[in-house]
Amino acid sequence: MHDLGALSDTAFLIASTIKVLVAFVVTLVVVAMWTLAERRFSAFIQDRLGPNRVGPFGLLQPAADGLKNLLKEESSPGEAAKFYFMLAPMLAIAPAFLLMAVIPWAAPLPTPWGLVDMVIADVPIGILFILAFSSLGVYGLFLAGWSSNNKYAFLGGLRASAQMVSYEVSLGLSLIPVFMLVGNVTLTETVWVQQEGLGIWFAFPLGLAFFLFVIASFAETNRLPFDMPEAEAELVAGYHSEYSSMKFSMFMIGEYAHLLTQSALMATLFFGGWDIPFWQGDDMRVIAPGVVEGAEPAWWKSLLTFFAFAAKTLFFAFVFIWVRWTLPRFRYDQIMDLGWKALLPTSLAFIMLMAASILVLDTLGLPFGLGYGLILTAVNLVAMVLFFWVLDNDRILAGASARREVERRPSEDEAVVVEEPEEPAVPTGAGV
Amino acid sequence: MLTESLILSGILFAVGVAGVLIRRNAIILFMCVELMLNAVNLSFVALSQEVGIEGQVFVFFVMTVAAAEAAVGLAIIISIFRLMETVDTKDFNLLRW
Amino acid sequence: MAIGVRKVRRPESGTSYLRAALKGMALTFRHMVDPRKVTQQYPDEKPNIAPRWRGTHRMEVHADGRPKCVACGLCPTICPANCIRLVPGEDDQGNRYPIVYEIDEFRCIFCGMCQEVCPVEAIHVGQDYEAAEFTRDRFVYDLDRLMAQDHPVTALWDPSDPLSE
Amino acid sequence: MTFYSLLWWVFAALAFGGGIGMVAGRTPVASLLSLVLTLFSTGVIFILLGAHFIGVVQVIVYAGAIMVLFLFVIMLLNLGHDYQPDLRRAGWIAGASVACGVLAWLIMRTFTHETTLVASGGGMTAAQAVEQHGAVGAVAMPMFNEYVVGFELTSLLLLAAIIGAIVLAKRRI
Repeated sequence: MHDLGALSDTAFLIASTIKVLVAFVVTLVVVAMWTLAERRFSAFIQDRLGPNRVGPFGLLQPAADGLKNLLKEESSPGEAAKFYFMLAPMLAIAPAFLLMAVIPWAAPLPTPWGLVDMVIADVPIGILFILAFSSLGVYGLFLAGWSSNNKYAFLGGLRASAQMVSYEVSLGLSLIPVFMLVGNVTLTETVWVQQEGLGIWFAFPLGLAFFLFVIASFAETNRLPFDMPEAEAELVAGYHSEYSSMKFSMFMIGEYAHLLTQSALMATLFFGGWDIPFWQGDDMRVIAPGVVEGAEPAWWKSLLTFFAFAAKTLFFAFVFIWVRWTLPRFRYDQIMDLGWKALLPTSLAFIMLMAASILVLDTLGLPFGLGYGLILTAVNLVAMVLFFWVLDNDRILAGASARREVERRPSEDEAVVVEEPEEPAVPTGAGV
Repeated sequence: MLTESLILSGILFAVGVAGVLIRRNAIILFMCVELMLNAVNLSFVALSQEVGIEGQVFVFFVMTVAAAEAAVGLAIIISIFRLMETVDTKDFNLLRW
Repeated sequence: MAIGVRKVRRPESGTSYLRAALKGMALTFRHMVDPRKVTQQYPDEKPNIAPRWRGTHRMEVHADGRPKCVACGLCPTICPANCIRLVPGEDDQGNRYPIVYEIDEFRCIFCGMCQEVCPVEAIHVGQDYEAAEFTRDRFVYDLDRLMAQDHPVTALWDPSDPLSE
Repeated sequence: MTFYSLLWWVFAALAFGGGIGMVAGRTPVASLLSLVLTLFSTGVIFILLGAHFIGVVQVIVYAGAIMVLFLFVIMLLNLGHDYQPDLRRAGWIAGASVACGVLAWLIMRTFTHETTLVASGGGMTAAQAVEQHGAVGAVAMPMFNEYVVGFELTSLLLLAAIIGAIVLAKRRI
């Protein structure tokens, strides 16, 4: 127990203002950089180099893009509902940034004026706050599609609302096992339980929930396997077909900010947040203003934990990019099937399984700690194997085309079996 | 803020009633009903400050009922629209479908 | 050469989606870390163009600076895009020379027939591709401009191998 | 006037404005967005009144789910830009306005009247319950103890609603 003194009211206000400013600016800068990262990584995946001419390694490309978008002509369709057309980009961008307010990003920082929490607002309803605001994100997309008065934009908006409502359910349900282990819904508490309470990151005892959360996050951010709302090949650009210049930019910023917050959430909820693994020196929590339980806070610990948090977040943000440039888009009915027929029942079953396991372990009187976590990990492992065994290989659920193929499957001797082609070597020296 | 909240709840309820009386679009009628439910929720929550947490439990139940009502109501509207090609209550003049 | 068609068995059912997805992810990751990239850093690093590349024209000149063109009128006749304007003239020794010789490079389709048909090897299509101007009329190359071009000319065929075998 | 009561007035004004906007909205989409504003503002007011959990659930369930369902239906029925205004005739509007004015006045008068509030069985105010069980636990405690039958019945109701909605809306089952 370390009492470092609470902040006075004035100091609290100043600290909060600084935190808000820093969080906002850092998020904006990382968002800008991540648009570049997306283009660079996608280029690398496709054996290209990507934008590398503006500044060193192309680092100033986002600035150039921003400038271009600011100076471009702003067009709006003649029959658009003007007010809503203006409102939509704002609605798209606001919830993504608001989510950053409740995510703790480092260990508490001791200052001469008292202890500063490294989270803007440690609200008592942390995760629910996140669910609430990510559920409001759909209005921006829908409104953009509707107000453009363009049939493709409209279809994009329609798809966005259907998809986000469907996947929100799984997103929320996949978090319930986390609540059950934490016994609370605040994010700081979640980090603490992963550090000390259970002593193991939730990705291990709740791996299936993490998997479902990742899938639902992709759907919520409209990233590629689930980018039905903007599917270029089908809907021009979906809900933002009619947007140009800075308004279009705001949709992009909103998308990437959403991506970052979802990555930060994955890190916080399932990978220990700012926890540095295998090191007890950073296991601390604020139990009252200025009072810390566990290890002693220090400025260098705050810095290190911040780097740990940033590394985890950026890793998941990278996974978003990686998956986007690997997997093809789902068909619309497949998305709905996956959401309602696979993710929803699985998350419900997993909640039941975890609740039952926790009840059994508590009845047996096992102390809440590492052993507890390991047993849950074993249970989770069984659940994951079962899940993939059931869902994979069309054993129980199968796509329509697979069913059709079963009906007209040729006899075995008729099948032409040729081995898969070797992976083609990287071509060199093609045209300009 | 208790009295103010209760008054706000009353005003919102009255606005909902006005909507039900004035509008003819079935979907907007539904939304007005939601607003009335919401106004009631507000007075529950305001009173739970003084009386006890049970008010908030009731709000939870009211929300569940509202969700169920919205699902069934919208399904009815969709099937009426398929038949009538309109959602204007003025045109709902048949007692059969 | 016959094109080899390789039939790949891609069963729609009984496939492990998870394994397939992971395989795809591994493939893209391998490509991402692969240092071999195909991008050419164009302005810094010029592409190798083929010897038969046909770009904007140039006019050969005599040692005394006159154009080699004898204004025979074959190139405007054969030009399929009708982009060459030639007004022939005759000096006091009876030598024909072009008074006006203009090529509209916008209309030109770079077929190279003018070069093929020229009896005195005066007009050539060149190995040039960086034709950018700020106005459209700058793309009508007049005689002085054509003579001032100094890029290498196109080898329409290899003289030692006329059938390009 | 404290900061919180200032916030209360701001969001009360927003909620009222949203309600009026909903009744007066020219297209269903405009009405719906006004209603979302109202619901969101009421959610904030719930939080200001100390009901954190209910406030957030209000935003998740009402603004995030039910209203999106409405939105989806509006778009499905394509009640878009070329929408016929559907206000009733002037007489109706006047009558309804007067009636609602009277209603609002009556309700207001009822609420401003002196009444004594009696704490319910638990004997704890909401603030005390939150203090003891946390923002979520405070609501969960009575819900899963005293009202567990009601809770189960609502789940049954939801099941019935799901089935009913499918039966009604699906052409071919």
